[in-house]
Amino acid sequence: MIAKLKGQYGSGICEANTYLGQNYMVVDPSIVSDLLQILRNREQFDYCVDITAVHYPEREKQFDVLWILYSFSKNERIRVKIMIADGESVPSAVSVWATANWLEREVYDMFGIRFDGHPDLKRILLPDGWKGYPLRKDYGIIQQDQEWVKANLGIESGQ
Amino acid sequence: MAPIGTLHYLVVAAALFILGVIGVLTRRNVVIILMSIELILNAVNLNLVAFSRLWGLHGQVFAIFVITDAAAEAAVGLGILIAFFRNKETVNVDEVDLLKW
Amino acid sequence: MLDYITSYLSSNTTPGQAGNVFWALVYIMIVFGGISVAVMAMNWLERKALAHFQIRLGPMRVGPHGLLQPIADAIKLMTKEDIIPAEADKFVFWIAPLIILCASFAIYIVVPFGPTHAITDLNIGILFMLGVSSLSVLGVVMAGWASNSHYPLIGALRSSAQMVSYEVAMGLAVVSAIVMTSLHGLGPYGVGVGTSGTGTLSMIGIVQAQQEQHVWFLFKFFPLGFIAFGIFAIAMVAETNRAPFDLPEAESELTAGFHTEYSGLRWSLFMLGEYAAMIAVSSIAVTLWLGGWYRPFPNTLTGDTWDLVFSLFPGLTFLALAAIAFVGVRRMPKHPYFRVQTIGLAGFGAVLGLIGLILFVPPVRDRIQDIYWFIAKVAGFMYLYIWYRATFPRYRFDQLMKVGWKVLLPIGIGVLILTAILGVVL
Amino acid sequence: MEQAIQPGMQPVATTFFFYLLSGLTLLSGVFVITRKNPVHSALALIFGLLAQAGLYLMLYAPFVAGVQIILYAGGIMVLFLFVIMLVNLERSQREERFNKQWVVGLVAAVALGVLFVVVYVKGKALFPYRIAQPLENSNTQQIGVMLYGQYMFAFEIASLLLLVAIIGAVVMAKKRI
Amino acid sequence: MTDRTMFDLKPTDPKPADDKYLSHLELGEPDKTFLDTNELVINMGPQHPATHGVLRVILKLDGEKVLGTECVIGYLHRGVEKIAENRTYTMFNPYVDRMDYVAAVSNGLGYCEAVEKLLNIEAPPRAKYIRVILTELNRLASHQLWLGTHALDIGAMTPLFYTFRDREEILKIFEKYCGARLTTHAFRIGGCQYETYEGFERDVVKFLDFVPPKIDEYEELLTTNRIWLERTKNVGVISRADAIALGVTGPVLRASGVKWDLRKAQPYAAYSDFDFEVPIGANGDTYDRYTVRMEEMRQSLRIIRQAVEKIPEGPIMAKVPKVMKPPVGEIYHSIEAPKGELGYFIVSDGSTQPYRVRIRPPSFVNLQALDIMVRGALVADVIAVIGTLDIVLGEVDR
Repeated sequence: MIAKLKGQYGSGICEANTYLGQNYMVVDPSIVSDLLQILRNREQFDYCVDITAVHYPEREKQFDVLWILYSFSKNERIRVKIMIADGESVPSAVSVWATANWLEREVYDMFGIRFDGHPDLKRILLPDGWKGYPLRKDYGIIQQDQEWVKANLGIESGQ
Repeated sequence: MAPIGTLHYLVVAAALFILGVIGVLTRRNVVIILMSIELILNAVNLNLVAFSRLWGLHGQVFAIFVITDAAAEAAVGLGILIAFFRNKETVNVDEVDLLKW
Repeated sequence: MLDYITSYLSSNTTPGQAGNVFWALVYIMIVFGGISVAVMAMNWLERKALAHFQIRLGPMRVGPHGLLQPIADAIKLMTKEDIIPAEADKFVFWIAPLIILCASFAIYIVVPFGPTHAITDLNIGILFMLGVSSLSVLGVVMAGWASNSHYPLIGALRSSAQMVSYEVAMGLAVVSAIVMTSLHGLGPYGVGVGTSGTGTLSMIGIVQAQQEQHVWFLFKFFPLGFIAFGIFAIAMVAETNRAPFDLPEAESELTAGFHTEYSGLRWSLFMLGEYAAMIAVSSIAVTLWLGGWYRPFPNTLTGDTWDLVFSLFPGLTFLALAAIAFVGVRRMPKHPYFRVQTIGLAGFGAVLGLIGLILFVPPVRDRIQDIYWFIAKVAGFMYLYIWYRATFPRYRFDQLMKVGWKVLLPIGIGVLILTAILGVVL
Repeated sequence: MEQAIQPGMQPVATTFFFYLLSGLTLLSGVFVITRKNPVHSALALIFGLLAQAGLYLMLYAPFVAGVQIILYAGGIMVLFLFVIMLVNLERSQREERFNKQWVVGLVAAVALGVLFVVVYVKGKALFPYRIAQPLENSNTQQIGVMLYGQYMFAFEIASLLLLVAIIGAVVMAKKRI
Repeated sequence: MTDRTMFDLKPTDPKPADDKYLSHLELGEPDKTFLDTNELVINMGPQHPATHGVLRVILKLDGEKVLGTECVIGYLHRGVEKIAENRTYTMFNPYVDRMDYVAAVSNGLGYCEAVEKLLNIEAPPRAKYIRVILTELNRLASHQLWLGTHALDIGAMTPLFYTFRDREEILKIFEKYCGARLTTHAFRIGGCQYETYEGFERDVVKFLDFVPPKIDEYEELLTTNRIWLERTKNVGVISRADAIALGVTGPVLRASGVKWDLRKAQPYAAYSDFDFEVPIGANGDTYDRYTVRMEEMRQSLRIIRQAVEKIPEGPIMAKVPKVMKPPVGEIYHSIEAPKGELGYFIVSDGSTQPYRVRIRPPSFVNLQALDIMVRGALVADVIAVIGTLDIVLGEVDR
């Protein structure tokens, strides 16, 4: 499968490997939209387990965005990973897997990564209007949006 | 006080009738107009029942028919009201001045 | 004056018919006070019985086995802050619980607890009862509307639609029972020598017709009476908004339905009205189908011995209750902390026993018998109510309407027609 | 009121009850036509109808009284309340409650009232003072016999009318036909 | 509500919220006439008896028909994933119990196994068996809690008390084993902290004999009850394709006819040693989810019985370094929690603290299916569907 995809995309697939028995591939952000489509339709990865991101502030391309996919027919998992810089947006997978809706909203909520083509991209766990993206490494563990807390809860601090 | 006779009931019925007429003629809200019509019908019923005390049960039978009619009238009237309200967003009778909307 | 009071006692009729205002007032007070007490007792019994259905203990803290819980509840409700929402229509909000309360209490005017133990006997008794019970819909609608809030309004619309729909089925079932009063057909359990030709709408008349025809209408034209009774038994649960038809108060959907915004005393008026209505419709069912105040087999098991046996029941019941209380006393923890409660329970048992003994006194025994049998039958229905509540899930609104209009109504019409035909043919 | 039903019994305080009930009826009639809020009007009308049922009882018409309570108070008024809740009231409450011809209406009504008075005064002889014989206990049965005997045709027509009304109301109020 | 009417007269947004992928649901055009177009917007929750916590659902209604829903979640958000980045691997272990607090043991199992995988160690067989027993007991407890609350939502009060009575026995076993009843923290990375207590097997076997008649009792109350059938059959239907697209897992997916259970598909712990069935439903309606869960309870009992019979002797803790420093790398490990696939994606940077922990909560993803399941249904069905999804807000919000 990897060979077939490599044949199709060439250098678009940067790395395809196995770690601790788990397959993953690192791909170029430009092809990921197509790739997810193909994985879903041709390779039968019909179940999108999770979408998430990891923040590496010291890297130039700060964010890893991951899709964890599963195929019922093959009983096989694969992780698709792209690296993007802060401010770049990622194509949305909502049209491929409906479940991506809330998962992408959560990634946006926590990391501030925008998804192009998402029908309703807004915060999901944190309240609307909250400033900052908590799962970025530069967001302290006890940091909070004091202004929001004051304005909406009428207290000095939520801690 | 004089013993209560038929005339007393007739006077009450007449007063009720007039109240109903005033309501129908002066109010704008269709719902209240329909209620005023109920008042009028009730006045009639009171008359009928009062007379039935003198001349047999026919009056009471008629009162029952009148109540039946009142039910039918209320159902259809309120149905029209709903249809009307749906189209015109009003329940005021003096705004129903178009044959077509 | 004294004559006026005593003259009624010799007249063998209800105070209403005797035109005796004094006794009418006394009866009204007895009945309404009794119903209020019954509602409180019912409150306790429901919580206890429901708890035991559900492997819980129920109220245990206030008084022995929570016996004083209803009183504590009443005090709590009366002293609670009375909240009227700011946007509510004050007057309607205020009057809605009173309408429900009046409607459910007014039914008792015609409920015959015995041949003379009724406030009055209207010759349109059953019609009066149907009419008055339908008035409580008004209270429900007004409560929902006056609260000026979404959930109460939806609850009110639901419950009024429900009550109006089930009234139809209820009315049909009642009519088929009324038709039976004028027919003397031979049911498998009846011997059929009663009056024929003239029926009656009077509640006392209906019970007497059952006695004259030697059959409970439940068993008349078997299974027709049974089906009609079934329709009534279902419709009356829906009519009183109880489980499984408790949609207006479906707490998981509409929080508390039409009385969501009510609190304190007003809320307790709703509850009082609801329980009073439950007891009222059960009394109607007993009157129409279960022989009213008559003891079982009044015509077959006759003779002095049987009379004596059946007249002992009231006293025996109270003695049994007293025995239960005493068993409870024995099972109370022996810790001094529970001493007051133990003594209280023992005292309660003693009172019950004393009442039981008084009920064995022949004059009392004879007078109380009718009331006893009536209440015993009603209590059966009350137990059914609790049982339903413990067993059934709740209907959805459209399903409820479907049951009312597509099942009960056609069956009711069919039963009515068949009853009439059978009555003419037989 | 219930005393009045039984034959042979002297009704208690007839006069008092008559004035009480008719006063309630008229008062609620006044409330019906003057209240701004239709729900209050409906509430007043309900009380009026119940008081009138009491009057029927005093007139030895228990069956009509029962029908009045069931049909009017329990049925028709629920319908009214339903509809009032379905249509928006806020606007109509803020608006003028009487229409422009209210003077004309009032005059016409008063004229009608005068006519009634004249008729009553002139025709007093027509309504002889006569305590009517209370009908027997079997009022309901007699009405039944009349409904199904003498007035059979009218009864059937009435049922047909109700059927038409049901269909009409459903057609009118349905969202899509 | 400012005006006193059923019908809100304000013109409403004609654009439906998000019905792009509602393949099977033809909602039809909104009506053009006046009374029909206006929607009633009702706010259900966050303080509502039937939302199982602080879930807020905004319902758009036409009368009582649901036109659309929007879930507002996050009221219970505690930033578990952020906390993980600031704790060592061992320290974070108890935190996961607080997510799905009715199935704390499963959460712990998933986390421990994921870290074990990252450390490349394996728990000893006896530990694995203990894990299986406790996890399956917990699944049973979770399902019992679900059944009680679900039935209560539909209006049947009594099952709640029956299920709590029987759940109590499970909690007693937990309490005896690890001292806690709800948030157990039963497992440690590398195995189990505690050896089974004296009489553990006896207690479990006693429970296994005790509970099957109780499950029959629940079923007696509900399975053939007409009202229950009417309330659950064809309510909240989700087709197989939609279920897969929406990523729902666990009993919700299985009720839609997908025979997929991680315990079978990718066995973890000691599940490959046991013989059990994966029950599936046919229609994907609420009733199917009910029957699937009921059957799952019985299968759990079967697994526990086998595990208790075959439990090996031996150590319960693998050799684990005092200071855990997993090699740099990423791992995704998931288990079949009572609610569905519970996944942990852990990134290690070689230090004592995880660089990133992502938790894939089953309730969160399953809750997404609420909208598609209730469109066109009635308000009462929303209650039933929220109940049947078996969500725990602690897990949805994390």
